Amino acid sequence: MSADLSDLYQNVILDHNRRPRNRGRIPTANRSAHGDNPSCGDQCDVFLRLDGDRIAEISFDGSGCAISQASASLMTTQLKGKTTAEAENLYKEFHEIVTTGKEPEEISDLGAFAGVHAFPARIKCATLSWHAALNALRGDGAPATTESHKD
Amino acid sequence: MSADLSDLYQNVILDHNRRPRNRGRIPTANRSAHGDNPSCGDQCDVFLRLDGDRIAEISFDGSGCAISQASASLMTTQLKGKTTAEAENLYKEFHEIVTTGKEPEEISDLGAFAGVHAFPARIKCATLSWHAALNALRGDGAPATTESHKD
Amino acid sequence: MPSPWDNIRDQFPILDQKVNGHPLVYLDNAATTQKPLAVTRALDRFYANDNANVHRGLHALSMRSTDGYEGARARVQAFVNAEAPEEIIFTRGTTESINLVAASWGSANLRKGDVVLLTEMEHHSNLVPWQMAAQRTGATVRYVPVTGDQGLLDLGALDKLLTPEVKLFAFTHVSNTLGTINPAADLCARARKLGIVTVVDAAQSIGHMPLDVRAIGCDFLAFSGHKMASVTGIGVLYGRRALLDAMPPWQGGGGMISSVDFSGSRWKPSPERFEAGTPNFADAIALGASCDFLDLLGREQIRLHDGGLAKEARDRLAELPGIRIIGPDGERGGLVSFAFEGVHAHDVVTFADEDGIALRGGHHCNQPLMKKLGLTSTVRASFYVYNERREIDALVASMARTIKFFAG
Amino acid sequence: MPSPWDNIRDQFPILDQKVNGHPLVYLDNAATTQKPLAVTRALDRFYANDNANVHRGLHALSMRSTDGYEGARARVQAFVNAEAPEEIIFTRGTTESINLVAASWGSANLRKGDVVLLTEMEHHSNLVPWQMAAQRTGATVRYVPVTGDQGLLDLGALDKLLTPEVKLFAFTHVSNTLGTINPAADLCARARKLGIVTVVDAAQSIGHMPLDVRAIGCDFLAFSGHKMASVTGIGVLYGRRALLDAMPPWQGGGGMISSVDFSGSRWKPSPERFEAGTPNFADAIALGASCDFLDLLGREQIRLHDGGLAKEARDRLAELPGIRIIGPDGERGGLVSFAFEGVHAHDVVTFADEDGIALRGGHHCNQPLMKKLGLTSTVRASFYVYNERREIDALVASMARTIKFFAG
Ligand SMILES: Cc1ncc(COP(=O)(O)O)c(C=O)c1O
Ligand SMILES: Cc1ncc(COP(=O)(O)O)c(C=O)c1O
Repeated sequence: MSADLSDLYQNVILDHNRRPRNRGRIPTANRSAHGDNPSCGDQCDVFLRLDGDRIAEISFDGSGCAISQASASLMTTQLKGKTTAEAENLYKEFHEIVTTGKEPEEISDLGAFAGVHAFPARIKCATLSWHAALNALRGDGAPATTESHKD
Repeated sequence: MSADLSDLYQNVILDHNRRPRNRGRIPTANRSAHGDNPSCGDQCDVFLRLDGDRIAEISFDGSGCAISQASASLMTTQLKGKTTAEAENLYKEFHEIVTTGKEPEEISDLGAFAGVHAFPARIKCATLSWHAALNALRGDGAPATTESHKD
Repeated sequence: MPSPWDNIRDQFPILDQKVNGHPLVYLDNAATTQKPLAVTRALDRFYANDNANVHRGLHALSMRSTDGYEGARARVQAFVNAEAPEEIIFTRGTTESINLVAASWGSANLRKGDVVLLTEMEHHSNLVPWQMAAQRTGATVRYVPVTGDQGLLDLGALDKLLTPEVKLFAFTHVSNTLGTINPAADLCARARKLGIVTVVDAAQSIGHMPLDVRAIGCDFLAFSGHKMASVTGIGVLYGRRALLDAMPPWQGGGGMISSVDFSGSRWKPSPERFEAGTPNFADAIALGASCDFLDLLGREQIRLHDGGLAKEARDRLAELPGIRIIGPDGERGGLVSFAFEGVHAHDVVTFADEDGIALRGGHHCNQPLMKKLGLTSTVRASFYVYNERREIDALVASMARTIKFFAG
Repeated sequence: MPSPWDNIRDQFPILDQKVNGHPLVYLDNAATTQKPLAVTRALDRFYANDNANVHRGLHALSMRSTDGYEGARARVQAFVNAEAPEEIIFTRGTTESINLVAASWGSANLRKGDVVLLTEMEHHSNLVPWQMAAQRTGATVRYVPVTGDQGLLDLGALDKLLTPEVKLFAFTHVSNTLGTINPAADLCARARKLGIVTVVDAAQSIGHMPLDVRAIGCDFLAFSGHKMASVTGIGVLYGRRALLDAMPPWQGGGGMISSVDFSGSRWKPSPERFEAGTPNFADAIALGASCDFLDLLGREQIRLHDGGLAKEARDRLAELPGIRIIGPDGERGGLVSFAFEGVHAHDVVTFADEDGIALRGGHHCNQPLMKKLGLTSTVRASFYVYNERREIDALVASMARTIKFFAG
């Protein structure tokens, strides 16, 4: 396997893909949003329970490639317990990682996604669940689609 | 001037173009039809007085290139006094002359149009007035257009 | 005697390249085929010698262009055995052809209460235009069911669905996802008995097998040049002349009117009525060259070649663990779709690309069918005249490697 | 420093031929321009290296194709100075672009009692689509008058015509018959003050002068590749994003929907919403190469070159007996139209062809204007970047010979 491809399919990603964390609908959710990537057919629903400004619980459901499933799974582990502002910042960091390949400043599993930047067509796969989560947080419930923002 | 072009613009044609015969509307007409050549914008109205099955009088009006004007003028001189069947036959002969360049069997001014066959785009110009005349004769008054028959 | 098949890959210089260090294995032909030199050179020659706008032109280049364009129409007419060149309308592709029928024929003929019958295996391009036409006119869309993974039309259900409210029946000749070859002549005959207008989507058949509109007995038939060894940007709507002449124009503009004044217009007959504006005459001429190229190879031979490779690929892939193969066991068009348990199609395609193999993964513009099959996507390998057996070896090896990786 | 103008004719091998024994003098550029090698070679290179269907593709060729296609969109965006690539929709040409607006924007926004304002100098392609939209919606079409043979818009009348019922104002930037250059920015400003949507037909300006949609301030702008040194089959609709995003789709099919099921569909945003089916991506890439070619020559220099030749031709033709020249005395686009007393345009064009000169004669898809001017047709000579002064000599000599012949 080429260096690029093994960067894309890192162990962290394969692990989250095989054993997704926080998958399914949480019954106590008070926010949710749907995201889709119309070109691929990938789908992602994010459910969360917001406690004040803090994400008390979060889960996802959906279908898609290993990158999108692992990204959604990892995202739930990263966002749990964060405030809205912290979540927005984390997404900014994640976005930079997947578009530039830059490693995160502090050691973090997000770094597993640095290999995505060499596969521009897959950036959408990695960011889909994040878009849905941010929409759910912003509470506008609008469906997220990777077609209207360029990543 | 090349042989082809002087064949196209023969003296007979130039003469009919400069001094068209039977131009204008005959007041006693009992049949008429309109023809157009939408690609060129050429227009031709043919008026005739049918006496029994015989063309007692015939005239044309319209605008177009030298070929179309001369053809209309010459046609009126040829069709006057003819029966419907004779007119149809004369058109068949004329059609063969302009599409193949074959000279007419008997000496006739129609032969002046033999040069048209070397200019396929101009065949429509030569046949427009004939189509209108035949439509008028057939009495269906349908506008003739050179787009629906291939010449 | 040398056969045009002998050095066929020399006609396709694009195939002679490496992708990620491996020789390119192009198996995405159902999305678009590659173009032979015979076609791209015809295009170059046209631009280098004859290019001028068609119609209304009396100078030498314009007459040559017009002859070339109308010659291409006559060539396509012969290729599909239409009765007259006026039955051939040049469009951008299958999608535009179907939209033309849905908009023009649809607006003139569909009413509230009418039914447009489709099948569950239609490409979005033969589905969405009818949904839109139905919405505009108040008509309803119904679907002939597809029977499970074999992907055949339920012909028993068809006869029940062919009710008097059905005004039009549109179906694909070959499914771009299943590979199913529908019995087009039989379907058209059943519809015609009831006076139902038929539309055949020939996008996946035109380049791969003999096709005769009179033998099929359809009223309309649509296809794209880019899927039959021709260039992008050109396609065809065949329509029976009696229907075309009764249809209102769709787009307005230069070339399609017989007279205009400030208060209104009169239309020319077909095909001009449906070709508003400067047509894509250069690419139409290239399409004529593609017809020559395919006839030289022999369309029956192409059918055997492409279908044979697809069948062989199917049989060999079927031995892989965890694979689910979609489409008929019997005769199929030149493609095979499949899915692996636990590995998403996009990951498979990305791994194949590493091996230089071009596949397509996704819903193939066939979302409703995917839902019905309980899939979100499949991997598709599709074949054309330049593909070879050894490329099936490469495909199977790559698939084996991928499932092994994901099985971990 | 060598200028790209120095050996410009080497870029156009088609010009190096004889027609009827004379060197070809191609003066039919308003109908279609010739294509430089820089463009046809870009097309060849694409087909020989990168061709694959765009979007949804995850293999190397498909990614290259997609990058090329979206790169062409960004190139065109820069060429017309649009704000975002999403404002550039690829179509077959000007005619299809205008039909898209008339069908989509028109169906969503025009009502009985509304007025669509055009001008008396519109090409059929910017006239017939509006007549058809008006007929569908109950709106009315009105026309800004043209003032006699000078062929200028009656700007006094315009202000009276810009009434509250007017919902849309569509006009040509440069007239293909008169050569008039309309003050597009001023016209759009007057309309915008009243909230009227503007459509600019840039078919005859885009290849001949600098053009900036933000400086013009229009809502939509349409043009064709084949009139700007690019290939046939590709064109552009520019639309302001806010308007595009509020418009319903026009054609349905693959690529433009975000989800479909058997009961209905959701649409993607612009530009995908308006690009149903496989787009003409190869020719779009060629269009990008044309933008490069024209920018290398310099669009201001092109304006001076083409307009200069047209003006000079006008002045020299004016000395011929019995000539009537149409269009403005002052600045004009790169073309000149004229008629001779007693000699029909088609005879003139046939004689010119004998001398190797390609002209256009007829109504130039401008019948209503012709009627108003009391003409059935004119002869038109139109210039492009490869034309030279000596070609005006040939033109004038040929015209003199023709009128002498017919004067007998
Ligand atoms: C002013 C004008 N508008 C529109 C058109 C139509 O362009 P196309 O035929 O490329 O669609 C033309 C050219 O024919 C034109 O000159
Ligand atoms: C069965 C079928 N119909 C229609 C289409 C649409 O063709 P195009 O995108 O060339 O318009 C395709 C290909 O994408 C197809 O496979």
